[in-house]
Amino acid sequence: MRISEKFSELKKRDEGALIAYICAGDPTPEGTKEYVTALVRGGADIIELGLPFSDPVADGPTIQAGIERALNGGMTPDIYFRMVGSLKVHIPLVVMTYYNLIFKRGLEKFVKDCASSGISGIIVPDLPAEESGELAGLCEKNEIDLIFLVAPTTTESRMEQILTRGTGFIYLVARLGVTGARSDIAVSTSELIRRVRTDTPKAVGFGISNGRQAAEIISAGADGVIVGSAFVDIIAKGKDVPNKLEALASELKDGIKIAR
Amino acid sequence: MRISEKFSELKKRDEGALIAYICAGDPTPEGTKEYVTALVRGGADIIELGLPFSDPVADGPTIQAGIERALNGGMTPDIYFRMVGSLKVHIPLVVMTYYNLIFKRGLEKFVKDCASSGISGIIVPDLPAEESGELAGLCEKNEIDLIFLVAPTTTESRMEQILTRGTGFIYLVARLGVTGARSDIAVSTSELIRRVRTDTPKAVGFGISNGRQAAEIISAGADGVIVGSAFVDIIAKGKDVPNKLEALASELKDGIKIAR
Amino acid sequence: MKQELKSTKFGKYGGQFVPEVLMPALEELTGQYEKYKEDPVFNEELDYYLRDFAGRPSPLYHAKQLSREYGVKIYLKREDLVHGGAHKLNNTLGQGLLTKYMGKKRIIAETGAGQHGTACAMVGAVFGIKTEVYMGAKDTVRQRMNVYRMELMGTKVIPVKSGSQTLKDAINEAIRDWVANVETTHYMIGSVVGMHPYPTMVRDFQSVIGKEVRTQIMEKEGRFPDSIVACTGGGSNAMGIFHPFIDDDVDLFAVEAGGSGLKATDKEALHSATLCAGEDGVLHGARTKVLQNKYGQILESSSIAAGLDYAGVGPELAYLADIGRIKPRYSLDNEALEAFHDLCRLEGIIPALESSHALAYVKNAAASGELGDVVVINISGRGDKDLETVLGMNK
Amino acid sequence: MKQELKSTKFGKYGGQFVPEVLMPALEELTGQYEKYKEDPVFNEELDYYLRDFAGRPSPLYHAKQLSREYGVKIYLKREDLVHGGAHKLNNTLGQGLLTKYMGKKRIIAETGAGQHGTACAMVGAVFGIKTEVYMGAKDTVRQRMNVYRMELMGTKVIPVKSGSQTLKDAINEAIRDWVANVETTHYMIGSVVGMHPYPTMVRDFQSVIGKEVRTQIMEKEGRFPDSIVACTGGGSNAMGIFHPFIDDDVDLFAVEAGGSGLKATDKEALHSATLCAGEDGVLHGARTKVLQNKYGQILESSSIAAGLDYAGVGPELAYLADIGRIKPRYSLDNEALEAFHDLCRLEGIIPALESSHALAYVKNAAASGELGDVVVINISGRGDKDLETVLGMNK
Ligand SMILES: Cc1ncc(COP(=O)(O)O)c(C=O)c1O
Ligand SMILES: Cc1ncc(COP(=O)(O)O)c(C=O)c1O
Repeated sequence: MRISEKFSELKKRDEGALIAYICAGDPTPEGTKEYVTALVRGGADIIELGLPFSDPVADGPTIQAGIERALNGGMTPDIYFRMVGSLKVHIPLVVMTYYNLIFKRGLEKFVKDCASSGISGIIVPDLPAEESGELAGLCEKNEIDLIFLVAPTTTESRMEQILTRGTGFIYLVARLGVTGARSDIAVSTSELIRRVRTDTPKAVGFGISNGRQAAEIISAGADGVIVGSAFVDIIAKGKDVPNKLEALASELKDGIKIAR
Repeated sequence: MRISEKFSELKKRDEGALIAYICAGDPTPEGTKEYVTALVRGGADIIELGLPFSDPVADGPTIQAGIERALNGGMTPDIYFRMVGSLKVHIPLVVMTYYNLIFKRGLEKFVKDCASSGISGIIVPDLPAEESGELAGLCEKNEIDLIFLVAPTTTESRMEQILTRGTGFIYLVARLGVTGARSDIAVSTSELIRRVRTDTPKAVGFGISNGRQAAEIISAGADGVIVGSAFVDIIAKGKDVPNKLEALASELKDGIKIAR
Repeated sequence: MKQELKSTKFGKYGGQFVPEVLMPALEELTGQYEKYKEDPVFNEELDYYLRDFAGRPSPLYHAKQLSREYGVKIYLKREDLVHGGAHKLNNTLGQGLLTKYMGKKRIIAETGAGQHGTACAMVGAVFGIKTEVYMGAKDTVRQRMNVYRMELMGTKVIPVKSGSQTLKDAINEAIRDWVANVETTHYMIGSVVGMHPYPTMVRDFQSVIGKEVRTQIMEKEGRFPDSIVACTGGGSNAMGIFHPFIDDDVDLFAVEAGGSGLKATDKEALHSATLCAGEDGVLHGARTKVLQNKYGQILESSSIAAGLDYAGVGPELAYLADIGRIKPRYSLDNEALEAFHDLCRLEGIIPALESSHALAYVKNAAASGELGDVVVINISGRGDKDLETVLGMNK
Repeated sequence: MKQELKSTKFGKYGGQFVPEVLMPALEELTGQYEKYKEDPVFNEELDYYLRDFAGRPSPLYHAKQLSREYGVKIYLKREDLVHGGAHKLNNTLGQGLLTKYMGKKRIIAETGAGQHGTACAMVGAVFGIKTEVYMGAKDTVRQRMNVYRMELMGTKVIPVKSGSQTLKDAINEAIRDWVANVETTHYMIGSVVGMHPYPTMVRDFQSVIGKEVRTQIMEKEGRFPDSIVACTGGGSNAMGIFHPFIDDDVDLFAVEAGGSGLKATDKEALHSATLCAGEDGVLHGARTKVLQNKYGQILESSSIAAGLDYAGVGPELAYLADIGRIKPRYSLDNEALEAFHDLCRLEGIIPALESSHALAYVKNAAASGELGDVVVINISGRGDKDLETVLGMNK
């Protein structure tokens, strides 16, 4: 399913999207399948599946630890695509990874592997618009969305450039800093939502961990919320993981629904 | 007794002099009295009594250790002169010490203390002729000999200067190096004895430890031999000291006598 | 715009592979750097600090005994005499002054062995700018004295407990900090690595080395050297001495750390010879040669010289190697150690183990004639920091 | 002859109180030194090594932050940047070259903390002369890294087990060695102490410091400083910077190590402030001020700075103090330690604990006006060697 279809569907229901991130292979490839199912049950509309990279500079300690567990569990790009291909879910899946893994696999092969394994979009936190030309072209050809991030620091001229290139949704970085759950929502977030003038759906991430925050984000005008560290935290604790993932997803989705 | 008298006396008997060194107060002031007596019994003609200085640069390890024992035993210049004054010996006594102790006491006071305690001569290994003017004057006034050293390295012009100043005897340093017993006699020794052309008696020191060596030195033309480390070594060992001092003195004196 | 974008690269290498949050800061930094680079007041102040604070110019010393032993005429560029004991200060003085001119209130940096961190601390102290340095937790233990040096100068050292707890992880963590504090903070990268404009800027600040050599060798030899040899970790001392000669007929040798040989497993390389044995990749914001496995995971590198122990290398060096302008070489741990002893014994100069790699290469290559008759070796730093290591190896 | 004899003294201080065996060698050394001192070839070679090997001139650095903190305009003479990390090499290069010109085959030296020994080792290596260094057995343990540095450069370090097993005993032992090997060996004294011609010769070799300051301060201030402040152990860095100003209207402060206060027992002084608290005596070949008890036994001195920890002082300083040309002062251990931290924090320069005594005195005295408006402090060495000590004190 393409991301735009998902957002159209939600729009019809006047509902925001819950985009859930977990790291593939954390702690094992088998576990991931189970967790994805749980997130879907809880109401996730899109799932970002991290493909772990050894040096994740855009991630905070929680997700770093998840990535380390996944690498120690043996996750590789080959296993990743096989596993994704075997998933039976009917919502869009997005791969989140760092550019070197794409580069090393070969841009074309990587995009084709995405397409054939059923991935709808690609997020590369260390690939700014300037460096994205070739990958963007390949994504277009293979009908895969290349999702860009915008940050509070993004200037107007860069914003324009990014909004022209980005497809699927625009990933709004709620605050300066790396990924990781926090308890408050920055004022800058609403301002950023206002500044991103586009028809492409806007999803806000970095630091969201509960239903109340999710509701605030949607009320501020976002089309979706992205939650990662809060889920990875549950996996890290390792107790009753599927149920807890499902429960958190429900809570977040409820918050999102209330907001409209 | 003045040193010159002693040498005249020996000359009459066609006999070389045995000059024995020990460090005063090693290991106690009382011990020294006993050891002096033993040396006299063994045949010492002159006794050099070291007044211990904290930094004895001209001495080797054996005598350094003796000096350290003496200082730890509480020896001071005051005690030294009291002890020397109380000695009942009828041979010349010579003080051997470093210049700072003389300087600190005051040159005049030091020389007078020597005179009144019965000391006949002064040896200062770190006082070359150039620096000795004031002390030499005081010694002359107080009828005390100031004994100078000459070494294999001493040049002809320095030799002249030293021979003019030195009284009592001339201390010939048998070899380059510090005090300390050695088993062989350097060739340079005989050469040095030849080079020192003077009527003042010549005594050779540094490295003599047995009768055979003593005999060689006298045969080579010296008027006396100076032995220190070999005696200090006996004191260091601490067993049956007076007898052993006496025995070594006899052996040395015998060697000296045979040589003529 | 096209023009500017283009200049972020050296051929296909370089670029700005960083989170969007940082892009405006890089734009600002590039702009400010380009402005002050030409500013006479800035340059005068920088020259002043290089001279009076850092002690430049550093001598170019004709090492007679070493020349005789190695069989080629050797000049040593004495960066070991620069304040702090290495070339690192040339760069941090430049960036520190830039930080001051840009009005940023805080400096962050990464450090491996602590040499760059110490150079940052010096600059933080002298310019009165709050300085925090990320350092792998393992390195903080191994290089305790450098931690203490930084702290004495008022710098906060932050141990990094993630990953392999070494330089790579310290860089990751510094980038994370910068992402969070980019508006107030300058990130002071310690070599010609990372995203544009760092490789260019650090090279320019380090070029004072090569500029001095140009004058000095003309005075001494009346001509340029046949070759210049420099050890290469990130590549800043190498680019610093190479760059001013780039258009001249001088052979340039970049000597990497061969560790215990150019082998690697799926996770670790036994060396740090990125130009010699790495493959194209993207690390720490730049496309360059990288030590990586077949999937693109970055390997843990290894070297007896902490300052060379890095899985990447400056993108300009990757480019210059590709076009044949520089010659990538390597020396093994034990070869470097031997050359270290040679210089101590023959010239009374204790070189850094990093610099000893350059010496070792000259020792090996002199006979082949490859180096010509007159060679300049960059002694990038002094070896006092390495005594414990060498003492350990000799036991 | 009279004339020559006279010149062995500074007023009543100095002279040659040594065993007769050494007198001819001292005569020879004096003659050779006087000859080569004026020899253009010798001087050119010395200048060459000072520049290309040692890294001279060392900068004169205006320490702005420290000036603000201490309330007086401060320039730092940066001997910490000299090869080896201290002013010591100025002297050993001079004497090393003289050894070469005299054709002696072996160098011996004493060392306390190991700084002078290291400087000897450097010179032994670069001139290819066999070098052996006496060092108190206690010091070889305390300063293990300096022992290792010397050994790396091919110097044999001989631990001295007699007496207090520290510097004083190392000197005694070196003199003993010289007495035994005077024909082939040059004894390289590390400060302006000992018998003539050493105090004069070492002063002359160290005068390069003050000569540079004359030029540098004229460039920067257009006039001479009001005062110059230098730490004083034996006094070589002090005489080196003072001597070229001796006829000028510049106040000269010799700052000694006050330890934990100017007290002493019959065996030990709690300090090393020989000019401030010593009495006339004869030590190591010269009449000078000495720390001694009432009988003339030399005391064990003490200081946080190993390089100042000596019971004697150069005879010329004793003379200059007597005639009022230099002002003897002292700083306590804890004052020096505080000043050490000041310079690290404010200027990014880690000074030797020795040099920190000079800093501490300026900190104390600036307010009194005694130092005038512009003061030059001799930073005689860098403090990397002292990190363990400071780390220990701060615990
Ligand atoms: C003395 C020395 N040389 C070389 C290097 C390597 O860095 P680069 O390759 O950037 O010169 C370092 C890094 O710390 C260093 O300390
Ligand atoms: C850095 C430093 N400063 C000063 C001194 C004291 O020596 P002097 O008084 O001869 O300069 C030493 C001696 O080792 C030293 O290492």
